[in-house]
Amino acid sequence: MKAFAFLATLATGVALLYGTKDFAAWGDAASPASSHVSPVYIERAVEQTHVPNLVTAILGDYRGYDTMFETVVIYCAGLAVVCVLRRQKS
Amino acid sequence: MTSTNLHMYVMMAPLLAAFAVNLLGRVSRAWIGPLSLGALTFSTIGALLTLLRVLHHGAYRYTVGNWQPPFGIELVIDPLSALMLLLVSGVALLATCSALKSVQNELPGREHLFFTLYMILVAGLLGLVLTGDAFNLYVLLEITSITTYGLIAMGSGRAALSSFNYIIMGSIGACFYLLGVGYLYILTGTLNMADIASILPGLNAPAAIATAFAFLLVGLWVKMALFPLHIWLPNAYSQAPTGAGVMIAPLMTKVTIYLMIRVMFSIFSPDYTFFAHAGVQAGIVWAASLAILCASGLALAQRNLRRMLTYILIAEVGYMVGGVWLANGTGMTGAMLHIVNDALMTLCLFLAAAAIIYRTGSLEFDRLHGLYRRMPLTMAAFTVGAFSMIGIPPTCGFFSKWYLLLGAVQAQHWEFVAALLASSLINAVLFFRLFELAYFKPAGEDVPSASQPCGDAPPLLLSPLVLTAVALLVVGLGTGPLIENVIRLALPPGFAP
Amino acid sequence: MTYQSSLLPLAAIGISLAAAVPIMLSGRKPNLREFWTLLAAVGKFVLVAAMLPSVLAGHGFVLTLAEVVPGVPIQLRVDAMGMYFALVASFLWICTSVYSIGYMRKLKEHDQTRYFAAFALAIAATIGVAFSANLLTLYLFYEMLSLATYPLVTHERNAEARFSGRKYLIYILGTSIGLVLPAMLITYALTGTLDFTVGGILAGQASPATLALLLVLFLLGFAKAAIMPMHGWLPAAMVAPTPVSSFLHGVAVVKVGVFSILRVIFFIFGPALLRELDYGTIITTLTSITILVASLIALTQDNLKRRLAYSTIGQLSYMVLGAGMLTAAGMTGGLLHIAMHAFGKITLFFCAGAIYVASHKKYISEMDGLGRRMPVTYGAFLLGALSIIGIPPLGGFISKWNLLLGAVEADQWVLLLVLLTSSLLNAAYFLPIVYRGFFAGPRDTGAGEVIQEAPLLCLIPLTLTALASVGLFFFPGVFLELVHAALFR
Amino acid sequence: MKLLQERVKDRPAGENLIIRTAVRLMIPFIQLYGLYVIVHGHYSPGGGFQGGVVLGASFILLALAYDLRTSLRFMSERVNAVLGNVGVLIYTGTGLLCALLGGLFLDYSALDRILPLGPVEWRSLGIFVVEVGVGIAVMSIMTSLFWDLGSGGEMDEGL
Amino acid sequence: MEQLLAEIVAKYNYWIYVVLMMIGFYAMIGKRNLVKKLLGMNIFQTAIILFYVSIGVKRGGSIPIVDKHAALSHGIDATQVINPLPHVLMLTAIVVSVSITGVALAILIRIYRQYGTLEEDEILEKIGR
Amino acid sequence: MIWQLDLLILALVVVCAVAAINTRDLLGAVVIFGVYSFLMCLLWAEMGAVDVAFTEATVGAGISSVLFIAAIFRTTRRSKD
Repeated sequence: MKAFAFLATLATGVALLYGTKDFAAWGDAASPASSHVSPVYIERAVEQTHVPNLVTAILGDYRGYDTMFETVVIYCAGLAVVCVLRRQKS
Repeated sequence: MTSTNLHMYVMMAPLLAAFAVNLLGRVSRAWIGPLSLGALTFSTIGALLTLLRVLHHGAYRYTVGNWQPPFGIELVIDPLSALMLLLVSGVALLATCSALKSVQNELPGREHLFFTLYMILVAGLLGLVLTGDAFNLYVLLEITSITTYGLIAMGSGRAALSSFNYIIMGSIGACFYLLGVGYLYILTGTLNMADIASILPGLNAPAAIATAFAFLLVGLWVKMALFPLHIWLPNAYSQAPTGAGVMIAPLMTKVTIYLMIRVMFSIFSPDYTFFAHAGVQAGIVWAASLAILCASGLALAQRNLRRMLTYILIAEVGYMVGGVWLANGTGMTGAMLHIVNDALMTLCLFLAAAAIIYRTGSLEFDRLHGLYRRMPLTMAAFTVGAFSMIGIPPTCGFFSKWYLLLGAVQAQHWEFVAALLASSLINAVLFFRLFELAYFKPAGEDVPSASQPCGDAPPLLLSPLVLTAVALLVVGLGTGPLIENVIRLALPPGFAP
Repeated sequence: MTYQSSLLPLAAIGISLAAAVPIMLSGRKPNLREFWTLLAAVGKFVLVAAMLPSVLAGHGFVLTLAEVVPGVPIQLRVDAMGMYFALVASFLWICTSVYSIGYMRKLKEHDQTRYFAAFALAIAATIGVAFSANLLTLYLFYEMLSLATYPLVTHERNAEARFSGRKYLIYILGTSIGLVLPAMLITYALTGTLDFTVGGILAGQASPATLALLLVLFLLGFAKAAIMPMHGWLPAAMVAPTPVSSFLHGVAVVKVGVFSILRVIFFIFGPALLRELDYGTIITTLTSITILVASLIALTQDNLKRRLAYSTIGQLSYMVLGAGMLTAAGMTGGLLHIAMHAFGKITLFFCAGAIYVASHKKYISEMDGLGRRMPVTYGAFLLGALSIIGIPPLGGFISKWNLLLGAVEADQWVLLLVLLTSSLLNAAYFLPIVYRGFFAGPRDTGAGEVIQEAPLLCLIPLTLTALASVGLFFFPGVFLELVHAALFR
Repeated sequence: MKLLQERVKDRPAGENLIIRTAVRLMIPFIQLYGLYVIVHGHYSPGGGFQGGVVLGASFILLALAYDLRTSLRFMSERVNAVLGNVGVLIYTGTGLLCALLGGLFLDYSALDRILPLGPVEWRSLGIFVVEVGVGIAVMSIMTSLFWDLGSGGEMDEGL
Repeated sequence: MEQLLAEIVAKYNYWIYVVLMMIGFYAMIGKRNLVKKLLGMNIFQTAIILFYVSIGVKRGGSIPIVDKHAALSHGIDATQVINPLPHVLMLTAIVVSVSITGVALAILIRIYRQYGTLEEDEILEKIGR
Repeated sequence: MIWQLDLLILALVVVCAVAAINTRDLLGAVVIFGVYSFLMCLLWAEMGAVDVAFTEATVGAGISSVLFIAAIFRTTRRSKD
């Protein structure tokens, strides 16, 4: 079992490293990740939402749908714990 | 209420109902039923209208928060997702009728908790179906997972342990998916599926794209329990409370397969998926064939109805994965059709199991004696479901199997043909063994007949069951229009059936 | 033949399907239940017969139920061949219904409601097979028939019945899913249609090897036709009550198998294609072996119903053999034998049932002298047996004569030999039964046990069918006309 | 004297006046900080989630230093559950309100129809509202998580 | 060789994240103690977060909180501000992670109540008994 | 960005991760995991992800650890591997 786990881990790690081969250099401001969508957020967010904390602006508005579900996730967690642990009142 | 937001209301109704159930349900149990059924009825009707609208006016895209994609989160309402929307809400509605009764029986005093999680799960599934954003998909996947963990853990016996194993496996799957999304993001800088799809072909990064593809798929495979990655499923689904199993079993794997289709065709192109890596496509069909055979074989070894059904479920996952990966229009049509059919078949069988367990308290094979005499209607519906699983016309199971087989024949994947036929035969053996048990052995040989309640399950358990059985036939006979009007439009371009 | 859209075929199928519901609901009132059964039987025959003149005049009926696969709808179509089969089946259902009522009542069988309901479903499926317009629809009704007969086979609910039921399912479902379904798929993948088309659809669509494979798959896949080695289920299924054996395993189920094979040979492959490839040999070889082996086995059986079962296996292969000769007379004979054998064999089974009802005897060795006490039954038995052996003036002669002609026409002397030998064998396993019944001295029958004729409700049908066997020799007109229309128009 | 001894005995081990007092003093500040984090999420790191966690931590701290019952006195279980629902409902309700007012889901600028402040201002305000919702929900859930895990679901005594 | 070294140095964050991921993954599937599995899961998830955060980094960029007035009056140079999108995603991921941890811990408590141990092999032994 | 500090923290993080999953005392493991989270949070803060760092500090090092400890108090500290 341990050997299998080790092999699986190794395979996953190698696969992930293999994938990094094509990445842009670390911290490169011209990398695709930083040059496609995010500059628009940085440049327009304040103007569009009047929120200088860009993370909050994106979290609350641009990707507010995600955040709504994030809240639901944690709500579910609280509920699930109650479900799992509380014994029924006799 | 404008029709632009219709699908949002469809998704929000169960979510809001969940909060209402939590708030009001703790005051009085009487609120739970009307609230959840009402919300789901609303969703079903809404989904139907959405589907009609999509069929009339074509697919459309919707941006949450009115931010132009790729900046906001985009929802895609195309024929397939509208169909899935209807399927999920409809199945949930039927399953809820049954769950209301069985939860009352199994988890007295905790119904409001159960149904809150339950309704959020429905909302999560509906959300998954709609989303067109790779990361949003992850969040919703986690919502469905976390509610499922909770629901399963509410069961008795080994439920807690099964749920924990599910958490570990489910997290691995979700993390792999997230890694895949990360790789795509670093390459393209966007999370919108359509946007990624438009950028990917122009990139020169084969290694990273392949890695992303692999991780996305493996992540989803873990979630959908494709054969070697299935170990968490049988325990989890068979230990869950009956009410939870009735809904989770038909929908979870099916929606995940829908997501796989989304990832394969909305993020990547069919060209990339099928033809970029020599041998991968054929290898996956082989793996799916093997999965079908192994899972069917394992089903033979089970002595409990619900466990047997879970293994059949795993085999069916192999059907659909293999069907999609046949790389031709017919196979894909079959897979998409099978998503619908399998959801209904599984629902039918699990509903029947719920009705049986409600009456007899057990699903071990040696407790099923004489059921045909005791619960004729339940068993009649169960029989229809079983015939569909075996693939006997005119139940819908036959027609999707037909397309899958035809696709395999066209693609010359004889191993898949053989696996499908073998699994049909094994299903026949499995179910006729059950029929024999329930038909021949008179009841009350080993149990005193006084403690054997007679008659069919109460109407709340029975009516959805009968309805589903009828739906199996109706969908079966309506296969032609379904394919012609909906599924044909959902195929990627260039893949006519 | 021209086709007009009509609800009649659906009504003909649906009437017994619908009858199953009131039958099940009136389980507590036997008279009412059996009234429904008879009503449906007569109604069905009337409906089928109502279509007859039009079909004879060359105007068929068609009805599309659902579009499921492109090019292959679930469609009903009444043509001459289907009409012919439906006519035989629906007429014999009336006889069987009457007979069943007598039989079941006399024996005070359990679960009669389920019995009659399943019977109604089975006959609906049989007529469905007859009226199918394409292979997919045929497959649908074929499977429906398999499943509807399962509760009938296992009616006794004892260990033997359960075992037989399993065997039945394994053979029938196993072959239909494992062999027919892939064959059908390959056909569809090759041609894009499954429609029964005069002259076949496969010509020029595939390599000879593929076609040979398909042919074998179809021949063995329709295991209801009991071509060896797929015959094992038929003797096993004889544990069912005798009316079931007589009607379903003497007529409906097995002939559905044969009918399906003939449909495939005539309308999927097409005689011309088979003739061109000389694949008739495949069919004739398989069936010849079956005929001889089954006849030999039948000789050794002491259980009357099992002997009849093996006889049936042999006779079924006659029909396929006739088609496999691919000559006009051969095909006519094969097709005609469906009706002739049906009337003969159902008489024999009715008699076997009547003997069982009257004396509770199953084994031939116990039946010495019974004929003198049950002259009507034994007389009918003799007629049925003679018809199947093929002696004029009985219906069986006509079909057998045509088969012999066909063999001569095809220049297949071996087949001629097979046919003649098997006729001798037929005589060898049937006539001793009659002989024992009339001439063997009765062993010491206890004074208290007085064996009489079976109840009237049993006797009437068997007399009727026996007389019909005779009548068919003199008036084969309708059937002949239908067969000719099916084959040559 | 005897009374005093009993009191000492009754007191579970590990409890300490200093800790209790310190906690008691700290809690208002922690809560204030939590509120600040929520409210000031527009301008500095933080927001509903982080603030909610900090607020929740204050109750956890209370339960750690005293016991579960004490923290239950500050915030009863029922109120907590209601708060959790209310928090999520604020978020979803805002989103739904936007849709009902004729905009798209979660499009805060549609709220302009209630009170014309201008779409951009409404966006800013909308973000604030949902952050408050998140904060309330997270606070409630975090507290409830600790209560349940700490007491094994019994809700009678903490760690 | 030099190029490889340069490659490694340029991407050392990715290397570390892969190593962390492997540690976590190994713990999840290789360890038999259920709490260890859970710790592994958390490590796995932090590794992913590290990966995402690394995506957003820009050399010499400032944190994604900008001056409102400056932004409104003369805009912002996007290359000077760290990409905020991965941060947003990771906030969500952290929440998900803690939620799952909470649920898993609750289930652990129930497992312990049921079997009296948290070792997988011991539990399986007890079930088999 | 100071790359030496960066490397140091990264090394420490790995050490902590290894230690966390190899400590036989679960409470110890959880405490080490807390340290790991805190180091992670430093790392992120240093990468400019202030919000993530803040969250990780409150959640990963704070609430998560507390929850773990609560659960361990309710169950057992013992671990075989």
